[in-house]
Amino acid sequence: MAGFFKIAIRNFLNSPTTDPYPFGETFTPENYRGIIDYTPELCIGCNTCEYVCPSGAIRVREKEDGSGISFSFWLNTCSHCGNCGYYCPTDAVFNSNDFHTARHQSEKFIPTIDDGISYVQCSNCKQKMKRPVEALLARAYEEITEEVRHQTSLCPECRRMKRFERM
Amino acid sequence: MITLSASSVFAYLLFPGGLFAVLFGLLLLSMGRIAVARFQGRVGPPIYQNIFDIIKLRVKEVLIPEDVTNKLMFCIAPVFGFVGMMTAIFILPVSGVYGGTGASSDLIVLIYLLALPAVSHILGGSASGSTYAAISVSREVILMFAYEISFIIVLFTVALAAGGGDGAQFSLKGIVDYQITHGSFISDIKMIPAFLAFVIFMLATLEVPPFHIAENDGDVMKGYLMEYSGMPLALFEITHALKLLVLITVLQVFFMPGIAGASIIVNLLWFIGKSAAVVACIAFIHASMPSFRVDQAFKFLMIVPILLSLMSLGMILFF
Amino acid sequence: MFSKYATKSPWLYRINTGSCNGCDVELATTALIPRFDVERLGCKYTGSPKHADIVLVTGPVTVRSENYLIRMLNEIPDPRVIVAIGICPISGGIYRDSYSIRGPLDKHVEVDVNVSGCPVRPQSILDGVAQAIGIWKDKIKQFHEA
Amino acid sequence: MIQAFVDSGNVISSIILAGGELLYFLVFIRVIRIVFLDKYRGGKLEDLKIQKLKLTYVLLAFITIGGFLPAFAVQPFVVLAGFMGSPITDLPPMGINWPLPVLLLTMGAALVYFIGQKSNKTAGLLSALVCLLTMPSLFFSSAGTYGISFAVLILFMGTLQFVYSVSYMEHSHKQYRFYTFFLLMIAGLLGVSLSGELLSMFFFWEIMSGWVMYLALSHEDDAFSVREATKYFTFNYLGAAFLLVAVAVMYNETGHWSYSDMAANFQYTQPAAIAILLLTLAFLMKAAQLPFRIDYQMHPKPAPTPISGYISSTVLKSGPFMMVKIFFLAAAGVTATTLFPLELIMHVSGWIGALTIIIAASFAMLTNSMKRLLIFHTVSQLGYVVVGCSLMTSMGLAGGLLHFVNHMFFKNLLFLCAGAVFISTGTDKMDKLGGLARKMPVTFICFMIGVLSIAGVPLYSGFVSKWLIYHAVMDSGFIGIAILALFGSVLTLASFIKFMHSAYLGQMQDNVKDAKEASWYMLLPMSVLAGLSILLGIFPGIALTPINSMLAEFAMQPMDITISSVTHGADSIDMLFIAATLLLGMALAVLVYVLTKTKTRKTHVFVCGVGDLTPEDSHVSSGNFYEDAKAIIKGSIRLMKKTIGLKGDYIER
Repeated sequence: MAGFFKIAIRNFLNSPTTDPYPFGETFTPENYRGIIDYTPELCIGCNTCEYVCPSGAIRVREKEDGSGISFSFWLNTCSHCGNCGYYCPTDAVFNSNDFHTARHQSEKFIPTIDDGISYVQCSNCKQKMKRPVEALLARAYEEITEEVRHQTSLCPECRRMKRFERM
Repeated sequence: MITLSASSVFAYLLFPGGLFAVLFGLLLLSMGRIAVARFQGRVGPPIYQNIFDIIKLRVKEVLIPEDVTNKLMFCIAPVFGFVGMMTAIFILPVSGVYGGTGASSDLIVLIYLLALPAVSHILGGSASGSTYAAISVSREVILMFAYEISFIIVLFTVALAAGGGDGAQFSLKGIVDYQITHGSFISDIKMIPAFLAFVIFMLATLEVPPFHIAENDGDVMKGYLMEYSGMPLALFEITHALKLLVLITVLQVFFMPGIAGASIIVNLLWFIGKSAAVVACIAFIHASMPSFRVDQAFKFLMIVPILLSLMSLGMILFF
Repeated sequence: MFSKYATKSPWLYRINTGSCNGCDVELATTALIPRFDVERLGCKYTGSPKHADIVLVTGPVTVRSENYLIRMLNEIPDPRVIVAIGICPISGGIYRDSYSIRGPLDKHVEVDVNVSGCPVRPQSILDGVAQAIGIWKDKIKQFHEA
Repeated sequence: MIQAFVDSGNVISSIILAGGELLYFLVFIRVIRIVFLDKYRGGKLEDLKIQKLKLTYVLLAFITIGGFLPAFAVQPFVVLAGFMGSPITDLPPMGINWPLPVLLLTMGAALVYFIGQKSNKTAGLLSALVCLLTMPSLFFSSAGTYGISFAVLILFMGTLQFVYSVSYMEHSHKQYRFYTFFLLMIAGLLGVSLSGELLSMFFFWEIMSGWVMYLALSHEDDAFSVREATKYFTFNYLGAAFLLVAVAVMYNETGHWSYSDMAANFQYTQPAAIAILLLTLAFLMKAAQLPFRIDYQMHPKPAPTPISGYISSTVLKSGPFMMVKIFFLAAAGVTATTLFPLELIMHVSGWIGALTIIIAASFAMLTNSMKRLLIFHTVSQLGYVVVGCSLMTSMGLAGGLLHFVNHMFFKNLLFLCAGAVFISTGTDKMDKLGGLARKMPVTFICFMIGVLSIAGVPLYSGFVSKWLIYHAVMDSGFIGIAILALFGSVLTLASFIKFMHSAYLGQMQDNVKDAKEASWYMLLPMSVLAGLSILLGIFPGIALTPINSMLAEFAMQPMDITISSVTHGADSIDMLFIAATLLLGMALAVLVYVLTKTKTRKTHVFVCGVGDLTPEDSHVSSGNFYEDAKAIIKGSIRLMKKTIGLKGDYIER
């Protein structure tokens, strides 16, 4: 019991260690997995994030008018596991530090992120295709030559045809 | 016949009686909560917290358990405790501020009035028909059975000591005047064990953690208050606050009724200061002590406070 | 009379409908450890549903706990706020399509605030409670007009 | 014969003679029990013709005449002895004078016996009428205010008891027999309170606690009640034997029967002290102090409730009633030198009273049967009366007598409530009851008033008398008795809470489902007694003014009281003032309730949402109340039994 008395007196003497959160800022560790963030420019629409998400919070679908791919994220079922951030090849999806997840009931069914990427026209056969992403190119080639740049503007079939002709 | 003079009605309803006592009791309770929080290193609620608890309960809906055996008893139970405590405050003299009613401000009346809150808990708990309440009623009565002995012995010790050797002095006013002239009992070595026994009794009656058994959140959750909500619960909270104030006043009447100055204001501040000190000590024990189980508390209460009070009774009688 | 001050003492009550106790541990820390003291807002954990004002529900309402939940929900006095803590009560979380849960909480009672996260961060619980106090204020007003 | 032995100076042989008489009685009661009272299992029996019984009737007449008019019966022998040469010189005048009310009651009893055979209602109401009518005849009797006020109470309680038993005895058989014996018992009690001489007091004492009570107690005629009634009857007979010897010695010492001349020439000799001791012992035994074998010392459990309620509240009071009379009779002739034995006897009886309070109340914590719990509480409350009366100070006596009166009301109230519960549910076990308050609200309210007044809560009658007793005990400096007495009230409250919760509140059990409220006949006496308990709580002056005149009669300094307050030296108490503050507080609380206009709603009892609990397993019954307190009490009983050589634990007899 004597131990408790010492602790109680020590607590009493130095000021309380309560974190003033609602009335002041609080400390958040930097790799805290809060609500996920999505940068469309980096996204290549590869669906890995939807595939790895255990609770199905992310949904990547073809836009109705076929003009691109829609990425929608529903916070209320995301378990902040960080799989999406980990498996995304181009880090388009990553976990931010934002922990403010309290929402009113009326906002329950509004998707937290409702974004998407649009298709790009192939310069050769004018067909819609996903546009290449710089990050991916950087990873594939040491240095990006004019040649590589030109190929990125072709759709996969045209690129295959061009490669075939070159052989 | 009864002398319902204006001063006694004023004393009952406003100054040391109703409004002042309820507000001061609630402030003392929330001060206790703040002190406990500070001992645990957290900030604790604002000072007016318990007052707003009462106001919030006024707004709530009142729920009556449907298989309550006696709806009338269920609603009347809180009133017993409240009434007992209001009368107790009315008859208790505050040294230098309020002289007590003189006519029936008597030790034996005090014993039975102090038992009324426990009776109201018991009636409320068993009338509500809930099993948890019944178990906590049985615990409450076992505790009452145990701590009442030491309270009685302490009471008789004080009565005898205040009697100054020729029989016992039962009127509270007499005890206060005796101590003012002969020096308060807290300074008298013979009365220290009785003081300790009385403090243990206070902790046990107020259900402060070493004896937080009848309403223990661990197993019986809210105990006898389980089925109460809304205004009856507010009455119970007010009774608890009044009981804290009554016990502190009784402690001061018995052991330290010293007067600080001549004017009422100075004495009142001195009274408030002493009460705050007592609440701080109670909070200190609250913050640093776990609760007993029922049988441990029963064994403890049957041995330690009784021996302490018998010791000081013996010392008073034979020296 | 003073009903506008009534919101200064919200009493919290925890209902665990089969949760993995992750959120319950977070609920415990918001009240008991000195760091996130919920008592600053005037809150206090109560032992009985009859004293509850803000009800914190965790867990995906498993089959076994469903009718217990229904009985307990009607034992809570009226101007009350239901807060769903963690993703399980809001949408069933990672157990969403499992055979053993009876759907999100708002199939059984109309929920007011959803605090998602698995587990919920204590600060977001404090957020949820602050929001709930706001909702509770107009509920008290409606309750007294009616 | 005992008188002769005492005359010749050796008291010991008179005690042996009384012992022999007791043994004879034991044998004879066994014969009566087997022949008359046990169930007859043989073939058909038909009664003898009236002519054959002529001789027995003549003998019967002669015996009864000898009993009623002893002087007339002894006369021929005196003449005969004269012839035989050893004239009997100073025969003690054996005349017994019958106070008028007692005569009226016995005639009333005979009346009820004959007329009452038609139906239970007529018998019950008739006997109630008889009690009521004898009340005015009290004013002609010569006994002092002490005797008359006790007599008024006896008759008042008797009428209430009979009105109650009209509907209680509805189901039982041959009620007229029960009413007759009950009336005869009341007549005996009346004789004890009104008689002026010791001998006629002893004569009525024998009637009161003799055969009449035995036959009334074993009214149910089943083996259990007959066996219990025999136990109680033998215990009473033992008490009466002590009394017989003491009465003989007292006559020998003072040469007179009547109290006044006895007090006049009462010298303190060694046998006189023994006589006072025996008298106190007999009266304490009648009041069942130190309840070690409660089934012997107190009226039996299976007896019908009206009579057990009446015995607990009124007949047992004859013990302390006579004890006070004898104390003051002896105190009148006391001198400084001889004060010590009387002081010692009173101090010891004070301690016996205090110990009884604790022992009886702790036994009450253990039992599970309603009636036995009430019996234990009767004994413990009588302990208060004994403590109060044995202090010999004016305040002590006032406190004791006020508790004497208060206890009469609230104890009878509690017994009547227990009887009402017994009739409507059929079981006396508290474990099987539960949630009665919903079906029998009025009985519950009366019961609550009884509980609060027995526990001594300020607004009710128990408080004032306890306050007086505590002050008196503290003034004469017996700290130990005061602590035990005050702690006794906590024990009483604890055991009554167990009774209240397991029988009336808590979950509704299914054997209580069809219980219906007690009939109008039962509720009237209950509510009258409840009203009286509250009235005496707020205005104790009503009972204290006659007590003051009694104090004056005993040459004590009366208390200065008003209708509602008692002042004693420095401290005083004003019950109306306390009642006013309490009611003001209640009004305040009700006002607070009324101000909040919120909706109310009915919900389930909170058992963590579980829906399928049956009432049995969710009701905390009296068996599982206070395990720890019961453990300590059982432990101390085991210890006490071990010290006196017995083994075993508390046996619920």
